[in-house]
Amino acid sequence: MKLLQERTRKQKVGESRIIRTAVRLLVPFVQLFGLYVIVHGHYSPGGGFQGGVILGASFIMLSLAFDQQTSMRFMSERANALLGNLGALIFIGVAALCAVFGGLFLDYGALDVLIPLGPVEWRSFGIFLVEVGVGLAVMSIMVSLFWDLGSAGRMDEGL
Amino acid sequence: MDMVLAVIVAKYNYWVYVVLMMIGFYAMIGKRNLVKKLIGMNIFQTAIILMFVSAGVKHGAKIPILDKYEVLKHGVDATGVVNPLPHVLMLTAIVVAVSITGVALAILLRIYREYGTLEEDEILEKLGK
Amino acid sequence: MSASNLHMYVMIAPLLTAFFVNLLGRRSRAWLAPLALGSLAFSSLASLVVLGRVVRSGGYRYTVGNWTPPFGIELVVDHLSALMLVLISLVALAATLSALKSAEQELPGREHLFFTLYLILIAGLMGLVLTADAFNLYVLLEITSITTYGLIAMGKGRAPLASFNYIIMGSIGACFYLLGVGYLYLMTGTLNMADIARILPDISGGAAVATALAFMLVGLWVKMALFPLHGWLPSAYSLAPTGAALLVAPLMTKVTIYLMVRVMFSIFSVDYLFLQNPLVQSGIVWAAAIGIVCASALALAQRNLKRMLTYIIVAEVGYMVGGVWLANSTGMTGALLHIVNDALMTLCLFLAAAAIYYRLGSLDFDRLQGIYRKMPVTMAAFTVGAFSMIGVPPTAGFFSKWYLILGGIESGHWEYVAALLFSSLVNAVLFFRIIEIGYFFKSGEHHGHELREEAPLLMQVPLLISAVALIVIGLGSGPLVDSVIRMALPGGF
Amino acid sequence: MKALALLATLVTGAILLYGTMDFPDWGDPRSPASGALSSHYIEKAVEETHVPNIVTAVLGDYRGYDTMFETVVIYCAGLVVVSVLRRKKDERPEQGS
Repeated sequence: MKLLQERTRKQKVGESRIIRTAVRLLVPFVQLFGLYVIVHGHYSPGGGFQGGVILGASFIMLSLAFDQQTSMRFMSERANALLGNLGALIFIGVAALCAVFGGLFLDYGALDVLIPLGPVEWRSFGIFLVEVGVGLAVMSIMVSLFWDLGSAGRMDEGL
Repeated sequence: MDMVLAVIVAKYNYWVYVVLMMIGFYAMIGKRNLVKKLIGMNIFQTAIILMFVSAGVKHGAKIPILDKYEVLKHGVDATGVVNPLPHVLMLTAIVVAVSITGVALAILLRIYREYGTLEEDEILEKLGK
Repeated sequence: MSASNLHMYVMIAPLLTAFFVNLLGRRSRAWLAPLALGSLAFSSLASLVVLGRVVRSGGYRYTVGNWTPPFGIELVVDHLSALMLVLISLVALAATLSALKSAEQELPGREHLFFTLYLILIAGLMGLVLTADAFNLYVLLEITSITTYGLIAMGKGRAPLASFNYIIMGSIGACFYLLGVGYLYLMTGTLNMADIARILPDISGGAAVATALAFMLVGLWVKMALFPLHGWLPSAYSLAPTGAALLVAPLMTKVTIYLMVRVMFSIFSVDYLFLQNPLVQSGIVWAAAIGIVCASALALAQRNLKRMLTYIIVAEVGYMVGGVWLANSTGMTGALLHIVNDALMTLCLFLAAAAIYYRLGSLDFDRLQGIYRKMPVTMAAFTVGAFSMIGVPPTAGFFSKWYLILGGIESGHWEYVAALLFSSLVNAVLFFRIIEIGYFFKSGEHHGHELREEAPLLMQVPLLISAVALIVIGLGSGPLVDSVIRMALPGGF
Repeated sequence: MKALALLATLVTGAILLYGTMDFPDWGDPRSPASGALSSHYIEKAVEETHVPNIVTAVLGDYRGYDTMFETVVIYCAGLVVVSVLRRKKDERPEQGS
């Protein structure tokens, strides 16, 4: 937050003061809501994709209201790429682990040998793990799509 | 007359989607502007998504999110809950559509960088020179 | 590790490796070769074991996530899909060997991205071959398409434009397929192919089912570039980076033909497809025959080796579609055998083209003068591939063409037989023209071209292996047909 | 060209409309799409996975294989955009941009 204020004062980046202030206030709540949508997908509408998109939208808002460099300060490109890979790896890793631990592919019940929760409870937990992976991957890719398309591949100030 | 009306009421939504699809399809094959083609693709995909989702509708049914303990104790009547499968399928289709749109936009930017235009005719003209 | 998961490991190995290629290859390109080749070598070995097991004890079905079939997604490992699995992993291995070199030359700095997409494409093709679920097939089709769009767009010059055309056409194909699945889902309420096939005979509603079949088929035809729908293929494949064309050209269309066979015979019955509408059946054979003739004629007009090869691919698609729709077991055998042979022939020719391009930087005919003296080993392998494409006996191409012609005669489709013979003749003209240019013409204005300057070893090895494989498969096509392809014929033949 | 496109569109649309004639009525709870498969999901999903949101249960578990590839699709999209579009900082902007 401090950083944003400094940067704005110094460089005069971004849109009008109203938009900048509103976005600055909104971003943490949007991110919190995104996390909520991901982890609460079992009990309410939501899940990995929806939550991931909301999380990604928070960074996109930052780069719309300020500029792309600002949003890349909060989520570096390297970290973003890492998260994208990690998300997809979580999904495929969990799926493959199920096969390695003696079940069929994607049979979360087979992970019972790791932590005995009971096969049905493991199915619920497996879905949760997978959704988190999906959420990470979707967030990272959405942000990266916006950065690349918005700056036509130059990764400078963007739109 | 009643028969005709009954058919119209029962099927009109599918007809609307077919019309939407054909708008998109025409834009994909008939328009000469590359962005319009892309928009046509999106219309087409969205119409298909609508068709699938409308296949899952049941009159007077509620959303497919249940009360866990109640269901475990008493079970649930399937006719009172909307069919969840088309929603699942269309979540996948939406993500695929988004991905393809992203890829197509990136490629369009590359084309624009190269030729300075997105009109197919002008690009072909430049290539012919 | 339970053994019944083996075919899953075949598919997952390249997929998992792709992420590590992206993460580690970004740091150092030394990681690329061991990771990519290691995973594909593992896949090749494992898929051979799967094929061996299937030949010994018959095919089996596999349920992902341990749900009983209509509820979960079902995979099918039978003779045909095991054979395709072996074909994909071996072709991919050979293509990757050569692509390592050409990507180094053409895409410096972007190799890790290239090989990540490459491995995901391979995994997607393997997944396509295995699946027995109509919607899962759509998702996998989009994976293979999206990676192909990217691989093609990485090329130079007009490649992005060709890729965009491919996106539009490919999306039309995929959307049509999805529409077909939607119509079937609305009529039957299920997505599992076997389950749909079980329900279909009992429901009334011929119009919707026929529409579904038509749209699925047209969608797949667009994807496989059957003649009037082939517009995107030649520029997309010839402008793609060499490494990408190496993988995409031999496999993409063939896997789509496999999908057509899978969709036709897993969902619909032979009776429904061929006997109830004989007019449709012969109409499609006619269309395929016309497609073969037109594509061959178009190939004659090309002045660039790679472009010429792409038109030959379009003609070959006509061979296989026609062979499947001949509606007799000989034609079907020929079509299935031709999927294998054509993948290998195309691989061989594209590997040779990649090697030539690596040294010359161009594939225009007038640059090929004196090429036989310059690259004798490459051109020897190229000649084997060319002979196979023409259909000269002991090479593989002859045997599948023989089956196709016999099937055509058996069913009385003389136009198809004539188209096949015409296309073989055209192929002969095409390849002898190149041999003439390359062997007899002296390279006039280019100095020092008489020197021998072979492609690097990494490109020659897969080329020679594929050339030898063409002859071996040709000589061994009897056992191959008896032990695998006869078993792979769908029920009802 | 435009006339041909229009013709193709009309023919495709006509075939699609012809196909809809056999469709079940909209919103009919007895339609085939709401048949055995979807009833099974609704009745058994909570019991079998302990997830009350059936869409999540089907997405993550019953059809998890689809979802896995869907994640791969979007991952590929990100990669493709980077590999097609990204250029180095010092690269001089070419014509048109």
